[in-house]
Order: sequence, then structure tokens, then C-alpha cells
Amino acid sequence: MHHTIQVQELVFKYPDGTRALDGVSFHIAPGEKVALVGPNGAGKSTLILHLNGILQGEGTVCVADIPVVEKNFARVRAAVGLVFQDPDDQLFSPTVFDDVAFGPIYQGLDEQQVRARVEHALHAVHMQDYARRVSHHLSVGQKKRISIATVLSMQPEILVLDEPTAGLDPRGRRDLIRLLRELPQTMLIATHDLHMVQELLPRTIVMDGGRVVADGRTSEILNDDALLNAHGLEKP
Amino acid sequence: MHHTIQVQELVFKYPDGTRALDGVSFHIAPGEKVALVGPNGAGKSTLILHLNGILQGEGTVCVADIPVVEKNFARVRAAVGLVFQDPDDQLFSPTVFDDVAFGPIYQGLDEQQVRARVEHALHAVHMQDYARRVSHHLSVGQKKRISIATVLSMQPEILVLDEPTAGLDPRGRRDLIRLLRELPQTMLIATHDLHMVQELLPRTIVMDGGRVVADGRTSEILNDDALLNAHGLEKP
Amino acid sequence: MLSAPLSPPLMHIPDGFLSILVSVVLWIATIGIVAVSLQRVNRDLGERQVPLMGVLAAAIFAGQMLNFPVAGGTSGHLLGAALATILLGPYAAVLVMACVIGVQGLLFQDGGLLAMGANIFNMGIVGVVVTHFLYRTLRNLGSGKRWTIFVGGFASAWLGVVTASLITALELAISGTTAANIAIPAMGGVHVLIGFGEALITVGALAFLYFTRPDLLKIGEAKPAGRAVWLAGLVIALAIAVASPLASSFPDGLEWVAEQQGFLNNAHNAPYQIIPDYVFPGIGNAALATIVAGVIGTLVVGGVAFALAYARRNRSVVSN
Amino acid sequence: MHVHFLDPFHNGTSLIHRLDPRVKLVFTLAYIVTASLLPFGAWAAYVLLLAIVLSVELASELGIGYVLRRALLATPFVLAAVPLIFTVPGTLLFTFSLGAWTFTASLEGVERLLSIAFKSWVSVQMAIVLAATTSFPNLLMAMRGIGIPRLLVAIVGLMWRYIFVLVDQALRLLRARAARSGATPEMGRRVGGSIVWRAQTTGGMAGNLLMRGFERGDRIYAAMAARGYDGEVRAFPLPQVPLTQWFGLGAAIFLFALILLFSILIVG
Ligand SMILES: Nc1ncnc2c1ncn2[C@@H]1O[C@H](COP(=O)(O)OP(=O)(O)OP(=O)(O)O)[C@@H](O)[C@H]1O
Ligand SMILES: Nc1ncnc2c1ncn2[C@@H]1O[C@H](COP(=O)(O)OP(=O)(O)OP(=O)(O)O)[C@@H](O)[C@H]1O
Ligand SMILES: [Mg+2]
Ligand SMILES: [Mg+2]
Repeated sequence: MHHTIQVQELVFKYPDGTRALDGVSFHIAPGEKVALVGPNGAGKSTLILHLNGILQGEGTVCVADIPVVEKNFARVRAAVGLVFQDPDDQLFSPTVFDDVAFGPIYQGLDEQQVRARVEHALHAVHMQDYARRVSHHLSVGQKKRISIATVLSMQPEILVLDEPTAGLDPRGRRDLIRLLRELPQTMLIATHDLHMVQELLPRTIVMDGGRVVADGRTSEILNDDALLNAHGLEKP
Repeated sequence: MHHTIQVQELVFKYPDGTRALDGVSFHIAPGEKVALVGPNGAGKSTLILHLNGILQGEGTVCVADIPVVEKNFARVRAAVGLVFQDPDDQLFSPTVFDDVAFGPIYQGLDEQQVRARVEHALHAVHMQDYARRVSHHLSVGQKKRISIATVLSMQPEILVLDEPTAGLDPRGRRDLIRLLRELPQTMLIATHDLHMVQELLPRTIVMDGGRVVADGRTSEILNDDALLNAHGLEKP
Repeated sequence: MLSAPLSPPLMHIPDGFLSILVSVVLWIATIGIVAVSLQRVNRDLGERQVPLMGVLAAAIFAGQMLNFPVAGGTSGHLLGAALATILLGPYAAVLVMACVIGVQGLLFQDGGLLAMGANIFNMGIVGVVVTHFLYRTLRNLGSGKRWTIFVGGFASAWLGVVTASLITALELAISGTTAANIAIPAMGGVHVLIGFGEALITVGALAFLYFTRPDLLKIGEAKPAGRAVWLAGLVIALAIAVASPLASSFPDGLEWVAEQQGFLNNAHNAPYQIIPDYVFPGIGNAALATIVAGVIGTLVVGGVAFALAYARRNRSVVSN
Repeated sequence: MHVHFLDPFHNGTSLIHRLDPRVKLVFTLAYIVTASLLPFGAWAAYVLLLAIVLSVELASELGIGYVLRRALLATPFVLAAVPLIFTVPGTLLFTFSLGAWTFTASLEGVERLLSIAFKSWVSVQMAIVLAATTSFPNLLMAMRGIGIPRLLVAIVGLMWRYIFVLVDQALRLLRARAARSGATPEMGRRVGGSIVWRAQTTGGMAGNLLMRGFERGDRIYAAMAARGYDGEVRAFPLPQVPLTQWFGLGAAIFLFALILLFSILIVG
């Protein structure tokens, strides 16, 4: 299967009239790790919510070669693992186990398979001892890891993360970057953390005002002072 | 009046037994701008909440020469403007105007004075056109500015800010630093942003484990690698 | 510091205060109404209901911690039934309130378990139905103008609280655990005041939402209420009609009663004089039974204590 | 800031902690029903009930002091039953007058008041033990086990999860308000604003919480949808209750029935 993301001429207006996406197009190849950067309100989160059909705008979105339209939602959501910025939005079940098992249960796996998936996912984020813990009594960094486990357990081909390092202290951030480097999936990461972009993600897409204003090699983009200044960014 | 902060042998335990402050003493002279740094859980926020009596521990705290004890709370809170880390914690009224007017109305000013105060405070943060907007629907950086206006309108002699740059995009952060530099008040700023400390604040207090472990010129402290490493900090 | 009470001092009835008949009847009524509400909410809200109901129930729970000082050391609190009804419509509001009251009882013993049916009925269902009834009527009378949101919100929040308190007192009286002619006016009286706090906060919340998210105020209006709600409203209105003449004659409250009673105790030492004269109420044949029970009880508790001590010693031996 | 005080669960490994949550829930309900059904003044039965709850407290290793302290929370409601002293007819104890009123206390009234207080006291203790020895996820399981609809259980589960988030938020809003409630007295003004303004501000905070609730509800829905949620609540089947615990529960209910029967026979 082709773990690609294709977005073409995507336009989206919020009900109150805010034109959050204004003709966005790009293409991500299998296995690529891509950063999505831009100032507050650029439309990054809005774009991400289109990648598995939570929002639907005009234009076409294809994920893993499946068009993101109503009848494909189940398949699309199995293919794309979405991690939201705030782990409190992501972890809604009473225990860590329930949360990580949620996706596999909805995929219709039987109990034994679900347990195996959960164990594997928690292992990947080094949280295997926390299955019985209650999600809200964990630290922010731990919640972040569990959030990632909740999508890993669905074994998606593509990972989409919204500001994964926000709110982590330096050590927690470093652990997370290491974890993301180990994972083999195609990745799209929206972030303000340009240091992480520099270290982890070879390609960068810059958005502003609902449009893609630059797309290219991270090393080039982060050295283009004029571009960075024009879009509220700063050299790391 | 003397816009000082004096803290002597302050000890505080949370109800669950956590000893968050373990004998903290320092003295800030009028007009000084001081950084408060240290790893997660060092006790920075806890200390700040003592400066206007929201928490009360053993030891003495004097602010603008007023002892922070129950009967002085109203005066202390008029003298110290506290800005919390998350602007969503700071803004609780429907419109920006209502929020900035809360302090002055509480102080018992008449309508005209309140209006003048609000206008002046919004002007200081360059948000004079936003008075009628809904606080909740602004960008993070704009909310941060409004948060600061809510305390400026009370005309405090001392500003205490908890992690003011967290969650801002690079441009928002730069604007905020410029604003803080312009303000004449005595300032104590708790932060993880050592770049800002370097630029803005000539003096630094380092906390760890509920104690002050260093207090001196920022330039010296930020060059003391042994100290920084020992307390989970990194040279900017 | 912010030592907030887990819930406002309201009418959460603990176990032991309602007769089994009243408890069971109200449990059955509550289960029926909650079941109908579940079905309706399922139909109207679809798959969004679980997250939305859950988080809003948590928000109402948390909102009950918000208070503001009123004169004389008391404070105004939020109960939330009116707000939930106006925002969500009656069915979803019943669910949200049932969850809030259920969790308060189950986790914090704020209200009993056997009495939970009654508590959900009083604070959830009665509060919701009365609010809905009055709010819709006022909105229609004012032909949906903006100010009717606030006037309707104020009046219905106030009436919701007062009615719920009267119904609570009525149930206690029917159970034989209080005297109707004192409890009903006392509960009603204090909640006439508490109701103002509720009403003011409700209007403040509505104003906030009107400014920030006016679309939210329309969710509750989307569906016209079914006949069931109007019928329930009628029944409750009748109950008020019966109870209110009593209520108006005695403007005191539960807290007032509390203070006065403390005062009475101190002034007259009343309860303490009883014991010396009469050793223990029900002396006679029952006394023997009590002694026997006491002996058995001591043996049971002592046995458990001994068994535990023994088990623990064994455990520590093993772990060594 | 983190609100731990909200979670009444005390981790432990005692016998009571290890019981199946459904057994505990049914046992607690049976106990409370028994207490409610006992006639007024059945002191022998009350003592037995007290012995049972004290034994359970001992076995739970929570510490009797902890339970008794928490049980006091429910006492203010006893005031509702105080008028009984004066309204239940029976043997005259004493009279006194207060202003225009004369109060006449009766022995039967006092007995009834004490009975109600006692029943309520032991019931609340048992409920405290249940909440303190059963983690909430297990209580949810027990709720499913006794037939509460899955949908409702799911809503309660989510509610519990977000109580911590939103109570934290509420406390922070209160803190923000306190921080800006400052005034300098020498100006000689009336400080604090009017009551209506205060209430409006508080209302704004409540509205704020609700709005965040709505917005968070939307985001959680998105998170659930992203993991395949389609409106149906799914979960693993419940595990079996061990046979010994079934027997234990049966024996306990039988004992309750005996206590009830005898006290009704003796006291009437
Ligand atoms: N629910 C909503 N209703 C109306 N407008 C919205 C909504 N959510 C976002 N917007 C608007 O859409 C635009 C894009 O927002 P989005 O959240 O996608 O930005 P972002 O790039 O993720 O910003 P940030 O870096 O702050 O996360 C902004 O102008 C925002 O105000
Ligand atoms: N409400 C509370 N109850 C119990 N312990 C608390 C509470 N709030 C904070 N603590 C504890 O007190 C200590 C100091 O916390 P504080 O919030 O002051 O740290 P901080 O220096 O502000 O950290 P950060 O950089 O993460 O903001 C920590 O160990 C923390 O876990
Ligand atoms: Mg975003
Ligand atoms: Mg802090």
C-alpha cells in the first residue's frame, strides 16, 4: 500500500465565515517525515483535521490512496493516526488501557488481538507498566506518550501529530524526539518547535493565512531569513 | 511608596504533604527586573502565589512594604499584578473590556475612571481596538497581551508574570518582550525561556526543590555551566 | 486556599431519611424518565452525545464550585439544572443532571445511594421540567426577543430551585422523617434566597454565552418538547400550588434552622437532659436484645481485627 | 495545579479492595436497604449493623478514623429531622417556649430522630467504604454489571475523566478572580462592587466553563471519531464473578434478611 498524503486545492470555511484554508495543495511520499509550520492561526490544525475526514472542505484529499469521503471514513481512520495537541482531548477513557484499546476495539479485533496491540503500542512508547493507571493522574509528558500509543495501537501507516512537543520540559522533549525518530511511519508534524524540525524532519511546509507559502528542504527553508520573517518565524 | 518584594524563610506544604517551598528568602529592590528559573516542580509557581496571598505559608512575605496577611489582602492585591501562565486562566469575562475593567470596578472606581483605566491599559499593550471583542476568540498572543492589560488597569507597582512567553509563536514572543521592556514596574518573571532572561532581565534567581540555589547577575548565572546542569537548565 | 465545597449546600438527601416506599417509587420514576431521555437524546444528538453529555456534566459539576459572597457570610452557588435545560433542552439536561447527581452520591456520599432516585428526581427532573416550562413560556410570550433569554433564565432558574426544594421537603414529610408544617416552609424559605443566587449566576452565564457563542443558545431550542414534558410540568405545577401557601407563611431556611437549632441546643441543653432520665430510649424487652447485639457486634469486630492482625503478620513473615 | 482531593479511591490490597466490584456494589445496596427498612428504635439490630460496617472498615484497612471523619459530612442533614422531637406525639419529655411559640418534646420523637440519624450514619459509612476501596473504572464496571445502560455508563465515565480537568479550570478561574480583587482603602471607596455585579462575574465564569465544555466536547468527539467511533459504545464482555464471592454475597443478604425479620418481630 502507498502511505502517501495528497491534498489538492483544499478550501475550508468555518461556520462563522472564517476562511481557514484557502487552496492548499501538497503531496507527501511514502515514508517521508514532514514539518508543517506557520504562525498562530495559519490553518495548520484545520488542515490536519481534514486528513481523516473530521472536517470536510472543497477540493480533494487522498490518504494512502484512499479518497477521504464519507464512505471510506472507517478505512481512512485506520490508515491515519491523528494525535491532537492537548493530550486531555486525546485521552478520554478512565484508564490508559481502555484508551489504547479504544481504536482496536472499534476496528473489530477480538479480545486477544486487542490486548496484544495494546501491549505492543505501550511498549513502543516505554509505558508498558502504566496500562492500569488512570490517565489524568499522569504527567504531561506521560500523557503525550500515551496519546501516541493510542494511535500506534491502530497500526496506522501514517502518523499526523499536532504540536507534539508543546508543554514538555527539555528532557521530556528529547525523549519524544528520540521516539519519533525510531518510528518507521510516514509523518506530518505541525509545530512551532523549529529546533525539533531541524533535527527530525527533512522536509518543511510553511503555511500562512490558509495557504502553503513555501515547501522544500528544511535546511533551505530555515536559512531563508526573508521567508521566516514574513511569516512570523525565527531561525532556531 | 517602596515597590519592593521581601520574602523571608518562606516554607509551604501543600495539603497532600508536598513540601513545595523549603525556606525561601530574597529581596527585590524597587524597579528591579528579576528572572525566576528552575526545573519543572521547583516551586516557582507556588512562590508566586504567595506574593499576593493566594497561598499562605510560614515565614514572612512583604510586598511594597505591606505584610501579606489576611487583613491586607485587598491592598496587596492592588499593589501586585499577577499574570498566570495560561491566559485562559486569567480571562473570565465575556468581553475584553469587562475583563480589563474587573480590577478597577472592584477597587470601587467610578465609571469614568474605570473607562480611562481600561483605555490606558489596552493602549499600553497595543490592543486598544479590541475592547469589544470576545476574549476567548483571540489568538494566544493577543490573549497574553490582554492578560497583562487586566493587571495594568489596576495600576500595580509590581508585576509578577508566570511563564509569559509559553505558547506564543516567535513573533508574538518578540512583541511581548518589547512590551515588557517598555514597562517601568518592578518585575518578577518565572520562566523556562532563558533566551528571554538573557535579553530582558539583569538579575536571576534559580530555584530547585523549593529552595533558592543561586541568586545573582544573569550574565554570570547563565555562564555557570555546572550550576545550569545541576538544575536541569541549558545555556541559551 | 481554595477550599471549595464539593457541592453547594443544597438538598442532597442522604440514606436513612426517606422511607423505602418513597425511595423506590422515585427510583422507578427516575429510571423511566432517564430511559426516555436517553432514547430522545440518542435520536436528536446522534453520535456526538457521549462526549458532549460527559464533558458538560463535568462542567456543571465544576461550575458548582463557583461562588460569590452575599451578605452575612453566605455565598451564592450554582446548581445548574436551569442552565443545562436552557442550553441543551430538557432531555439532555435530565441526563446531564442525573450524571452529576449520580457521581456526587456514588463518589462523595453527597446524597445517598438508595435516595439517589429521589435526588435525581428533585434536583434533576423537577428542576429541569420547571425550568423548561417557564423558560419556554416566557420566551414565547416575549416572541423570542433577546431580553426574554435573560428574564426567562432568571425566573426559571429561581423557580426551579424553589420547586425542587419544596418537593424535597414534601418527600421527607411523607416519609415521616420531618414535620411537613415546619420543613416545607423552612426549606422553601431558604431556597427562595438560594434561588436568587442561582438565578443571578444563570443570567451571568447566559450573558457570557450570548456574547461569545450565541449559537450554543440555540441548541436547546432546536427541538420542540414532547407532550411528556408538558404533562410533567403540569403535575409539578399542581404540587407547587398545594405546597406554596404553606411556604409563604414562614420565611426561614434550612441554614436558618441549623443556626437556630445550634442556638437552642446551647441555650437549653435539651438533648443532653434526656439521657440521664431514660438511660436509653426503648428500655425494657428491647434492652436485652441490645445488650446481646452489642456482645455479638463486639465479637464480630474483634474477630475481624484479630483475623487481620494475624493475616498481616503471616504476610510480613512471607515477605521477609 | 492538580486536584487529587476529588478522587476518593485509596489504593490497597485488602480483602475488600480485592472483592469483585459488582459484589461490593450489591452488598452495599443491600446493606443500605436493610438499614432503611428497619423499624425505628430497633437498637439491637442497629448495633449489629454498626458491627457489620465496622468490620468491613477494619477489613478494608482504610482506618476507621478516616471513615468516621468522612461520615460526618452527611450530619448537617439531620437537622431536617429535628422537628420530629416536637411533632411526634407521645410521652412528654419537657416543654419550653421561645417568643410566641411553645415547644413540646416527646420521647417517641427523640427516639425517631436518633433512629434516623443512626441509619443514615451507618449507610454513609458503607458507601464511603465502597467508594474508597473501588477504583472508578471498577465502579463503572459494576454499574454495567447491574444493568445500567452502556450509553449512560459511557457518559458517566467521560464525565469522571473530565471532572479533573474542569474542576482544575474552575479553581484557576477562582484564583484569577481573587488575584485581581485588590483595592487600596485610603481612597475611601466602596470596595468589591455590587452583589449583582459579583453574581454576573461569577455567572460569566460559569458560562466560561460551559463554553469550554462544549468546545472540548467537540474536540473529544473528533478524537473519538479519529479512532473509529461511530456512535455505538463497545466494550469487552465483563469477567465472571468468582463462585465464592457469589456465596459470600448470598450469605450476607440472608443475614440482612434475618436481622430485618427479627427486629420487625421484636420491635413491631
Ligand atoms: N471552531 C472555529 N470556528 C471559527 N474559526 C476557527 C475555529 N477554529 C479555528 N478557527 C480560525 O481558523 C483559523 C485557522 O486556525 P487553526 O486552528 O487551523 O490555526 P493553527 O495554524 O493551528 O494555529 P496555532 O498555531 O495557533 O495552533 C484561525 O483564524 C482561527 O481563528
Ligand atoms: N495543588 C498542589 N497540590 C500538591 N502539590 C502540588 C500542587 N501544586 C504543585 N504541587 C507540587 O509542588 C511542587 C512545586 O510546584 P510548582 O507548580 O510551584 O513548580 P514550578 O516550579 O512552577 O514548576 P513548572 O516549571 O512545571 O511550572 C511540585 O513538586 C508540584 O508537584
Ligand atoms: Mg493549531
Ligand atoms: Mg509553574
